[in-house]
Amino acid sequence: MSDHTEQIKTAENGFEPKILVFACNWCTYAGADLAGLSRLEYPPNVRVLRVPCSCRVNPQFVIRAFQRGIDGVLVAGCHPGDCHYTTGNYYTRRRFLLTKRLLDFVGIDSERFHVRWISGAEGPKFQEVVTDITAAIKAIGPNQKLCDYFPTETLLPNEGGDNQ
Amino acid sequence: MKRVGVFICHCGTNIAASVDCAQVAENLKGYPNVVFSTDYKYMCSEPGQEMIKETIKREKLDRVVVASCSPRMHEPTFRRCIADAGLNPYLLEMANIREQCSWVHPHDMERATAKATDLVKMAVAKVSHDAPLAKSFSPVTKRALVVGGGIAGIQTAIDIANNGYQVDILEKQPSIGGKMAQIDKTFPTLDCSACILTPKMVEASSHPNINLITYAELEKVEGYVGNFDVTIRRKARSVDLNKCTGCGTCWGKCPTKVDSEFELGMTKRKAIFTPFPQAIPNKPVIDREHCLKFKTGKCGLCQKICPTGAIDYTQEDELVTTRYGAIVMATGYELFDHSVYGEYGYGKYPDVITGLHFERLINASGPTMGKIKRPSDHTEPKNVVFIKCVGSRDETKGKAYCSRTCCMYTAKQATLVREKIKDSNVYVFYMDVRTPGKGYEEFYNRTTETYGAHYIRGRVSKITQDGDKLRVRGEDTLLGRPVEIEADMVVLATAMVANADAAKIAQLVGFSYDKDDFYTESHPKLAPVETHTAGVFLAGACQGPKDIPDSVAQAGAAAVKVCALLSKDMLETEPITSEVDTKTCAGCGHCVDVCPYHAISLTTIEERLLGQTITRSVANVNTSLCQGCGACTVTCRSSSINLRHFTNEQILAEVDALCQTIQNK
Amino acid sequence: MNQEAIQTKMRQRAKELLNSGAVTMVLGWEAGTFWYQSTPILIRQAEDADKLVWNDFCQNNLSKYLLDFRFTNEKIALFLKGCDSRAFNRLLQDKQIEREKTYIIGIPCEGMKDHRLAQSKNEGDDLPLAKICQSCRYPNPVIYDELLTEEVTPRQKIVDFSDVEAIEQMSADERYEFWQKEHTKCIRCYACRNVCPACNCRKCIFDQATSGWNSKDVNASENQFYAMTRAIHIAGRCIECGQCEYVCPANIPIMLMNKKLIKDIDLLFGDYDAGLSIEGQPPLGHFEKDDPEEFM
Amino acid sequence: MKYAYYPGCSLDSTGIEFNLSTKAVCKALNVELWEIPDWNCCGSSSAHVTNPYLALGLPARNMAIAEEAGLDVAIPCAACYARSKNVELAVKESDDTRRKVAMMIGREYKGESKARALVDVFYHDLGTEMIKQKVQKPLKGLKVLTYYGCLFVRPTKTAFDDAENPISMDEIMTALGAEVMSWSSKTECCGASLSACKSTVGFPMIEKILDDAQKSGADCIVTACPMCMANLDMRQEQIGKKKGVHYGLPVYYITELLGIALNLPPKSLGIDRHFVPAIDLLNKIEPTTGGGGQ
Repeated sequence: MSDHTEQIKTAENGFEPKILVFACNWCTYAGADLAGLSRLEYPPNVRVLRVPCSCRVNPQFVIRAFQRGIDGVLVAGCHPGDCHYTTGNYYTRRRFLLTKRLLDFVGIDSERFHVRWISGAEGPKFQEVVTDITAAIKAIGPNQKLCDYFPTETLLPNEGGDNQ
Repeated sequence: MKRVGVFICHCGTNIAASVDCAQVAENLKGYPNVVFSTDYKYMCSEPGQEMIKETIKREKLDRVVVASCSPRMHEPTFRRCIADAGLNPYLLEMANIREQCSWVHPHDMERATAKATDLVKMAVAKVSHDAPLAKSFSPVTKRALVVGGGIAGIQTAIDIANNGYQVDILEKQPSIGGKMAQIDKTFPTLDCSACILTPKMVEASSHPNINLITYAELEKVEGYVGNFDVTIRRKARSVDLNKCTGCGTCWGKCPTKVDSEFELGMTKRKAIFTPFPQAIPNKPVIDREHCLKFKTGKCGLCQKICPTGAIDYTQEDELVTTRYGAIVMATGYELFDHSVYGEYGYGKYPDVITGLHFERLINASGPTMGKIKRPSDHTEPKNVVFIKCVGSRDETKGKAYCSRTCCMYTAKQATLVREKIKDSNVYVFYMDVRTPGKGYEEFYNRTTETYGAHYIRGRVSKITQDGDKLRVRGEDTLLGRPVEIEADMVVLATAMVANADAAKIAQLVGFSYDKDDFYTESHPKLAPVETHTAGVFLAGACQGPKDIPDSVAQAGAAAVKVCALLSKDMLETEPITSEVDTKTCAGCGHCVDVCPYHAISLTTIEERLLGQTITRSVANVNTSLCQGCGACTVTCRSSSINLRHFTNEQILAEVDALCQTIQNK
Repeated sequence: MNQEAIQTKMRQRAKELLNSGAVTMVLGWEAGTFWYQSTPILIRQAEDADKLVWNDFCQNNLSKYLLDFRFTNEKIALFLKGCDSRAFNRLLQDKQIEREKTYIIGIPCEGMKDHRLAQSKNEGDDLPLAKICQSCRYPNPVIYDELLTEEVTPRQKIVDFSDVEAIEQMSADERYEFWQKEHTKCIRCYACRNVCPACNCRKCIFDQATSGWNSKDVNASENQFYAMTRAIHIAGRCIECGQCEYVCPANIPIMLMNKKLIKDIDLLFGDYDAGLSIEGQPPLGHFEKDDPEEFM
Repeated sequence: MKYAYYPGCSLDSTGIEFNLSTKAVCKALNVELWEIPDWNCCGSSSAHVTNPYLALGLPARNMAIAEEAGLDVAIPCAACYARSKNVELAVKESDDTRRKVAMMIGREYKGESKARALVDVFYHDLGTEMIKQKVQKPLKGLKVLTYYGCLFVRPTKTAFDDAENPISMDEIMTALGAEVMSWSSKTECCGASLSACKSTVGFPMIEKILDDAQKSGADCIVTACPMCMANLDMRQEQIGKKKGVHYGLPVYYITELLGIALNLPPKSLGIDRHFVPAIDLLNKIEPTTGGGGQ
């Protein structure tokens, strides 16, 4: 079946990056909803993955996303001090200050990975951050790094090893 | 094989206008684990939910994905819907194809549909790993704690107590009463503040369900809604409350005089003192900083002359831990420190005073027995100038917000000056006059028309001391010319700001506060007295500047929220908590320290190894404390601790599902 | 005190401890199959103590072997150099070993020789110190019950990050090419993990097939996932002992990535040397309210 | 302690005594002044009325010459100081402005050499302690009022002292042994050019300041700005006559009184060139027994 979401990855007819956003449920996800309520348009390149808190995002998820060929990743949560779980994003900040530098060190282009604090009231900021990141990644083309491997049998929802 | 049902909602035209819902449903047919995929105009409507329930039964679905609006809105609705059809409510995932898709990509049907399809695929990948979960229950302690003994705190406590629940009022000062006790008359009815406050204070002190804890501070707060373990530091009063009758011989004879904080330093109080005559409890406290006995070891006069032997210098601070079901923050406000304003003399001119200062002057039990006198030479002022918005609505040196109450109390004070001092002249410099309450506008009109206060629309640019007079120079924007007044006294309506320790207390109890340190309500319109932290409520000016009527109204609201909570015996707690796989946990304990709720502890388990029984330590999660943030899951390098409903496998599946759609790189 | 003297003292102390019953086992090194390799040995009888050696190639860190005796009540004596003692503290901090079940004999270390270079030389030729030993800042054991000799002066005061900076100077693509080339050599034998004192999980996610983190396929992408994940896991825990590089059959510069994270942790959160003391939390286990802010 | 020196047009004409006293005092305090060769007018208010870039270009040229010599610029006059400080901040804040100004004046001014008001140099760089040691004839018995005017203290971006209650001149005068009286017109505007072009507005402003000064019981006024000097000293008789009052309040430049305290002859400081006679008041200073500051 022709997969409707097929992206023909050639720069000529306009490469459209696919960007994964890890959004914390209490702030950034609410901010994204607010952007929707206020009808603030932004390019349809981002896909939001909701997590309870930005401290739930394991740097290994980010490496996994690049491994599977994503073009850009954004981890976004509440501003330090406003975390619904009081101290969650302080750990996020420490972990991703290091992860960002490690990804740089390994050669992932710095435009492809971002971490931002976006509160539940900052709908316009969500729009602005997403638009800027999409433009920056669109300029540097699809991600070729870390992702030259596609498992034939993935651990997807079919019979893969899902443990209850 | 999982049997996932996918339901794409049109939401009328909200989604269908820019996402081809039928096409999305079509795209999901044949997708791994999807056995049923359809779209419908209003999934959340009665017929919509009915259709889901029938499909679950007919197709024997074991998991459901609804692609519609934000889960923050309708996740509970659809959880209840599938529960009605016999499915565990947690075998549901939602794809947000409205707020985060159709509404923000209105002009690109093709790519919005492609995005919607991706989002639904991610949801299917996640739901395939969902496990059935059951809500757990934790007991509710039927006792509330009200932090702050001002009018808001007192009213909240009375309303809770009248519902039959035990309430403790925790007050930092030696007596309850708060700022309202310092005020003379209250707008708009001009009835005297003490007359309406003291009865409430007495009611609070004599109410069987209310327990006053004064001269005490919050030390530590642990636990969660229904079970807050609060440690209070009862500072040593050096007076035994049971023995003391409040007869006053001690503070009558005490030799040491200290500036009275209650009277803003305008009169003295003794080292052993009650803040004001109508104080409740009307029992003194020894100010150990100034008391000679504590400073030099001499004196000890009060102990000698106390008829009931209530004085006890050896008293120590006492830490008391009690369990509460709910906490109401009613810690009130402070006044903005106007000494940052060079224009008004940096706070050095003695006759430039604040509104609260003025309240003490006109108060019958105040330092001047109600006579308005100039602090510099104690003469009666003729020309009195009021300046509004000092620190409010001023982003450069003060606060950006409007403090709501200054217009009304300045009008009241202007009226009182005109009333108390014959042929006095009153000038009020203002930007706007805001009278938003019942009877407020009429009160303001009476101030200008009946009492003849001169309202000058303009800012004061400078006050200079000119001999014993104050030269107030400003501008009258309506006349378009500068104005200069020789004033005897200037009263500044300074902004209401959060207490200096407001942020510290918020962090102690564990709820958020805004950039001005006012406490953040859960929702400004729909949940003004709740906070994001379950079980913690707000009342009064600590949530933002407000006057007495609004504070009392909020107090009532907070009280009802508390009673709703305490009326339950058991509290349902969200089952999205962490769980430990003891097979792989090495007991390193690093997860214990990252948990904000101290929900994880190391316990020992027994195990057969190489023919012997050994004991080893592993992590253990207290599911009633765990709030499901997930910090521990990343700290654990062996992934031995996982978060139900947001497991590592689920998030990896979502990432893989999304990246699967760009496989043909 | 030269190596000979230390060796005799080692043997003598081992005998005394075993004979007195103070310990039931002694962990040390014995002569290896090649002159440039000494292999760890576990002796229970006093007479086996004569097998103990102390030479330029006693590089293996003995504290990690204690993990095999975690649930026994063996009382073990072991010889610890400066780096080994930091490894010991690491295992203590992770609650994987119990201090009372051990007796530590500290050996201030003059530095081991470069065993790779030795392979192309004959015994007795002079050899430079191993790269990792040249930049050693803690030759003297930080935890011990007794010391065999007097302390030695550290060879370096500060960590030399020039090799890390060399990579940082490269462009993104050059860096990617560099690591791509290195990680295609990896055969995922996990020797680096097995020898590392910071890696002490009961069951490593790379051994749990069902954890879904990583498949068993050996290719550049999965190897890089393994390398980067392990680097993050031991961030703030690596004691720069260089054992990972020492045992890597493919000569992959694993320490480069670890030192990069050490450099950034020192830069971002203040200097931190893992394994010096067991108080407090490693850098990623706690936070400061005023940590550097780059994500506003 | 070496500074480029920018006297400005007033100090070559109406404010000659400010120039004389500044040079004399700086020599006595061994502060080396290197007068900017071929300095041009700073443009004052006429430039920024006509064209904003002209107002930046004129002072930029002087500052650029000083920058090439690697020196900060000591500027006595308040207007010149304000104009120069403005261009210093403008070129530092925006590269575009820096390029435009450089194109106009044909040389680069990066904003590295700073514009410093003379009083700011005395107060912050020299410091009242050092000045106090150098005093040989303390001004004991002299009651002075310090008058800052506006451009030294406003706008806050270019000011070097507090806008509402500046204290630098007060503390220097106290160091010189004078008694600084308090009054409310420290930072009131003297009306600047209004006293010439719109005297109905200008004169009352001066009158208010002089009345306030008289009421404070002081002997004289100290200022550091030639424009304020012109309005308070030159117009004093004229305004007094209109009101039928004789103020008789000598107005000194701070450098003049500093010179007197350093025992320099009044004529060398230019004190004989005032409109309101200012020499006789100096006899009021009580002779000191020993030499040197207390």
